[in-house]
Amino acid sequence: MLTILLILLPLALSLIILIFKEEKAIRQFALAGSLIEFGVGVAAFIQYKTSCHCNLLFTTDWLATLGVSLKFGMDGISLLLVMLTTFLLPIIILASFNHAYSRPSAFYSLILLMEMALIGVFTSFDGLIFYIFWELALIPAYFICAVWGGDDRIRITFKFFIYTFVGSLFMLVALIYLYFRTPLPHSFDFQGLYAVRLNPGEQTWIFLAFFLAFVVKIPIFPFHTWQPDTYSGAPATGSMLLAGIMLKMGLYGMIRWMIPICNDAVQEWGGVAMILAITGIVYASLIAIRQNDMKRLIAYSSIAHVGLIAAGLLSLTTYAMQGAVIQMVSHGINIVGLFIIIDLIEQRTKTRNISNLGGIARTAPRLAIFFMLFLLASIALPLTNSFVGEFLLLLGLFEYSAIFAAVAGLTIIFSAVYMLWMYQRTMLGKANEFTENIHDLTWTEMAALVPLVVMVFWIGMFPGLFLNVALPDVMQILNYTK
Amino acid sequence: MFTEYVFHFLSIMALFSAVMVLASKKPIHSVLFLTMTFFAIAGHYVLLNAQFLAVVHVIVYAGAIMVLFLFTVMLLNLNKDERSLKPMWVKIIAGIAGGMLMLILVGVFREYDVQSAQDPMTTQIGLVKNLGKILYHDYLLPFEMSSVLFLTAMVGAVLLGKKEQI
Amino acid sequence: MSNLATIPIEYYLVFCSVLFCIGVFGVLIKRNALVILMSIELMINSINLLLAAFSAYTNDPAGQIFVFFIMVVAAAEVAIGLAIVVLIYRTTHSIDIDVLNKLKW
Amino acid sequence: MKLILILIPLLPLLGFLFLGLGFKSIPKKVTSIVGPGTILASFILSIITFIHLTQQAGTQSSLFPHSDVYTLFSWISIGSLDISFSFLIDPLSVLMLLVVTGVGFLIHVYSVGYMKDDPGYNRFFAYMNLFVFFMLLLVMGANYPIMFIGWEGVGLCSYLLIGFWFKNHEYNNAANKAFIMNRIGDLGFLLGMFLLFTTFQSLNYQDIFSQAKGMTSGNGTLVAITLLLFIGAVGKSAQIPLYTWLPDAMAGPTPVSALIHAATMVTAGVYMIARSNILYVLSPATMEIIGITAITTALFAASIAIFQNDIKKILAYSTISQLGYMFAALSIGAFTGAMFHLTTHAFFKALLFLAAGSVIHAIGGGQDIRNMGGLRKKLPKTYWTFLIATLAIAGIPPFSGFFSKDEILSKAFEFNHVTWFALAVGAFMTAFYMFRLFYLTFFRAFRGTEEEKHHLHESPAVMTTPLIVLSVLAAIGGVLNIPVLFGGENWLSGFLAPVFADAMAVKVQPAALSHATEWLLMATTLAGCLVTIFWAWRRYVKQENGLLPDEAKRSLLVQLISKKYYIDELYDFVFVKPSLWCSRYLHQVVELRFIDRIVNGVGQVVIWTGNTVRYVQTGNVGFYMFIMILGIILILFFNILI
Repeated sequence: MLTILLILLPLALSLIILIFKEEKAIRQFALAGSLIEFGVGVAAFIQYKTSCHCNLLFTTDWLATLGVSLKFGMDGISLLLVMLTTFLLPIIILASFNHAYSRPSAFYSLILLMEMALIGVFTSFDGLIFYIFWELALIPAYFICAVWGGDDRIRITFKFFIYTFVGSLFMLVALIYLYFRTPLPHSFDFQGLYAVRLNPGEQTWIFLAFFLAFVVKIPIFPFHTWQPDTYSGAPATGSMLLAGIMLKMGLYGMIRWMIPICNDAVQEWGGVAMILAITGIVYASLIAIRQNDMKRLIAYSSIAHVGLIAAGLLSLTTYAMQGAVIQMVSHGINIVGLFIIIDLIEQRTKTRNISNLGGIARTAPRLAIFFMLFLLASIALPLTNSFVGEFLLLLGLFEYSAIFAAVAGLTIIFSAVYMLWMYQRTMLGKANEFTENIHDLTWTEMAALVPLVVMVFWIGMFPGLFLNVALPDVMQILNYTK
Repeated sequence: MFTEYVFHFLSIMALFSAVMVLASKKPIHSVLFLTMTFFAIAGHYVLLNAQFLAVVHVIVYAGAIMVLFLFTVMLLNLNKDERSLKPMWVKIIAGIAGGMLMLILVGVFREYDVQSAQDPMTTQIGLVKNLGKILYHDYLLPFEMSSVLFLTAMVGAVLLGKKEQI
Repeated sequence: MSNLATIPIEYYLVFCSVLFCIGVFGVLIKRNALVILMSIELMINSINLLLAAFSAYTNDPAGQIFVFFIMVVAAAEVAIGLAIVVLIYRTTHSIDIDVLNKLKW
Repeated sequence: MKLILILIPLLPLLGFLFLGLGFKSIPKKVTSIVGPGTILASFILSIITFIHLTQQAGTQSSLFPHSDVYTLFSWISIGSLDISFSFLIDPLSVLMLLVVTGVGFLIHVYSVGYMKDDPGYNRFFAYMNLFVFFMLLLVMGANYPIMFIGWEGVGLCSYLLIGFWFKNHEYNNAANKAFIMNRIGDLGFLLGMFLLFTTFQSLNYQDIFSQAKGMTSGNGTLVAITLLLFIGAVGKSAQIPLYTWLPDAMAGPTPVSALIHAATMVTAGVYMIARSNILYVLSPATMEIIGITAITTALFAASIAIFQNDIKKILAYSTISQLGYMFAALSIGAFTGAMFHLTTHAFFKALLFLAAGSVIHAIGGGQDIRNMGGLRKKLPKTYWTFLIATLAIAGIPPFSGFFSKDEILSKAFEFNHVTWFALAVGAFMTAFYMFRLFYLTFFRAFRGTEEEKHHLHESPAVMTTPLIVLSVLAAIGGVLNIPVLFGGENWLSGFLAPVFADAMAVKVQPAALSHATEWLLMATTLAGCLVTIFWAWRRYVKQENGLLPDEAKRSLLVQLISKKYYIDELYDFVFVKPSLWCSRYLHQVVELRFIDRIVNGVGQVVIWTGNTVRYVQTGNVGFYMFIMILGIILILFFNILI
């Protein structure tokens, strides 16, 4: 029941919010609504942990003749991602308060709609429903970026939309193909789709179709070129939603659909895919070193990070899978933190260019401290959340191939290089005309950042809670590959 | 044997008037020939013992639709000669296309082997009583919907025909 | 009536095909929008007849019901179609389809 | 006991949180108490731990004698991977605890005076406390991941403290360099850990070492593991080729250099190898590589130190060189010797840095020894403490450095005469450059500006007291491990013996040297050192014109050395520039001109197709219908065919 509530609540909120006229009321309503949603998420988490482990299943027939049912539920992996979504949404909304977005009711309505779609993606246990939510999530993202974005937003957003959309069509084809391979009566239920036995040739094609859909969304080299443009073109809130949560859709799809369904093909072609992912890590990290736009730099760093997650997933080892799950959460938290920081800098100085900045640590020390904390988290310093994830990912990769792990491990060097470079050029040194008179963080801004920092260290120091939630399901997914 | 003669007569009449619809220069002649075709087809319906359809056909086509055509032709004074027909090569291509289509249709239908379970002359399904039962029972919703369709069409036609700009 | 008197269904097939093709031919060669509409009516009628024939031969009333519905739709279509023709004529003073080619690329 | 152990690292952490979160609102007085206070408390607790351990000695019957593991909580636990947050208390870690907290405390006290006028006073102590916390984790951890937490954590603190004066981008560059070079090493460490885990299915010291004991010497996996871990040590302990960050790291405040870049953090690599002694003993190939690297580093850094003019840079190169000694000791299996030298080095090098800091403080910021001189009179306490430290590092008896260095040298002689010779030469060089520094700083007339001269003053008591305490330690530190030769009982060796017992059992022990040989060796090195000291005296105190040699007259070799062998430039040319170029190339050419162009190309093809095909829409209804009919014909036609 909680699962369906999690989906319906944001939908209802996103409709109700349209009746408000006053900007302040809209914001408060959006924030309150997302907090309630987070409360529901916590309740689901507690219920899952304490009582049932029953996947919080909700099933009802929809298109019965087609074998499509509204089947929603949460296993540990979904639960973590749902928690991430509900946790980040209030923060993202809070962080957007500084912006005077035009047509606020539409804006916040879209954000809440997006939350609904994302939760739908993470909780649907039915192939077709999954696909529907997958595409549904794209629509608010498109409008948020295209209406409230920066320069050249239409072209960029269009590219983003078409690119990811084309990718997901392949997934639809794969799902339909699988559907017709299920025993009569056909069904889109994930158990049914898992049970389909495909011959190697079919598996390869299905794998390719899924891979293409997910790889564009994740994104993995060389399908990533929409991402830096989109991040830099999107409004701050949009970047946070995209990078923090939407990227996880692709990774989640890999775990939920690609690996269990085409397990043989994953084993056969995983190596090639991992080479792509690992090439992407090095490639994106190298490019990030010379970026001048902070958002672009973060975008490239994100490509490197998710590349590592994807490589870990494809290695099909328990550690890497666990690491991937935890790292998905961590990456969401860290990148949202970084984007908030960048947004705050941009609001204060009206520029995002590293070359224009400097000396902020002097004028706004709290901002600098928070920046440093998120930076440390994103370069995977031990005791921060990313370390747990990257440690497990690299360990898993190492079990798969020592060479892969060594090359992928270069990310810990490169990330230090570009992150510290960015920090140095923006925060340290002498203040200039852009940064001389900026003010430090306000309480509202702190309120958005502190929970993130708490999570950074909570996951970093006591990851047990999060690891245990996902462990049984990770093992189960891996069982399909044996 | 009698029915066969009737069939042939009606068929030839329908085909002839159909050709004449196209052959006439004036639209008004076309309309009249078309009416003839419709009557021939109504005869066919009777032949198939589909009396209800026959009646409806005459009322709808010959009565309503043809009147509409006539009104249009006359009110707008469209009854002029076609100033220039399409060029010859278009006609030839159209003839080839139409001929090919016919050939293929016939070819397709040749494969079809109907197991005639019922003598078409004696079947009772075409009677008003039987059709009415089915129409008001199994097809009640579509039937009612069709009235909505008519309403829509009516509104649409009126709106389109209005002189003032909408 | 005896079975000998029964008209084979193939007769209807051929007849309707020919009638349909005449309609098609008319659509192709005519430039007058009104006559084209008439040709379309011809095609619809040939199909109606075929449906009714199959319905009678297989003793399935659904075919005749569909004919009925097709007539409904055809009546609506003609009403709208002619209204459009009238409108076009009023604005362009022509119903020659070769002239009405503004809606392109 | 567990509570005490938790408190040891926790107190500095709390100190950090208090100072860090309190930010600028905490008055300086409170900071001056809290900052050093937490470390003092940790030091006292460490002493308690030490006493506890010595009392327990002999009563233990566990697999790992003289040690206790205290588990706090499970950190990462998946399947067979079970990393718990646990502390290992054995002689080795207790020794390190004492060094870290003891020296750390003194340096904190010193900083109270040194950083007095700095606007970032609280920040400084917050970072220092954090550093101590991580350093304590590093030495106390009972498994490699916990050590790695400390390992990376101290790297972070080092970064923060080197770039402490963040307005200057040169300092920031130095900080970045330090962090990144450390990260290169850390990657090696990380991979080493993975290999350890895949080999032993555990990352706990006890599990690994007890399993490793049974493995054969020269096992390929072990060699790989030890090499990877050694890469980590190379990064952290500034050995060739990852040493260039350490001289640059002198950009930080001097207490930082003393604590992090001399006494504690940079010795982490030594500690790590000493901790993993059994693995290393079983990998002779690695040991050889370590030996070669270490001796090269020792000589190389010493040679650079001779021609440096920045007081802190000289000490930095000296640190690199001394670390080379420690690694050399490790490579020949003299783990106790390495730890002994680590301890004494912590004393005298911290002292040297602090004294140098006092000098810099007195002059008012200048660090160039060419502009110093004659400070003996003005700064008597600094002078005397500096002298003791210099004597200690030069290996003059009875100061601590003599004993530790002598132990390494005699072990080296047992091992291999060439090694001994190289290390002895290194010792001579050390004596030379240290006395060069000493003479130039304290003797003859002051060469700085008048303003600086006017500024000269002895440092306040809060700074000199730690100097004096450290000088006492540097002087008598040798008592820890007085060799049998002098009637001592090798206390430290005995204390640490349980830790290295397995390694010693495995290692083939060369025949012990006779006392006569030992005397001879000692005499040789001592004589050599004295000669070089005398030479330095002749050159820098007596000889009038030899003081500041003309740059142009220098020979090519000397120029090469004085430019630090152009290693920085080489790295810049070989690594930095290409990677920047690569970054640019990938972005400008591969990304924008190739990949993105393909992606956009697909879109353009679609647009072009649409543009072309739309002309089919002629607007001629007849044509449309014709096409439609044609389509129907085709469909039906194919339907028949198929």
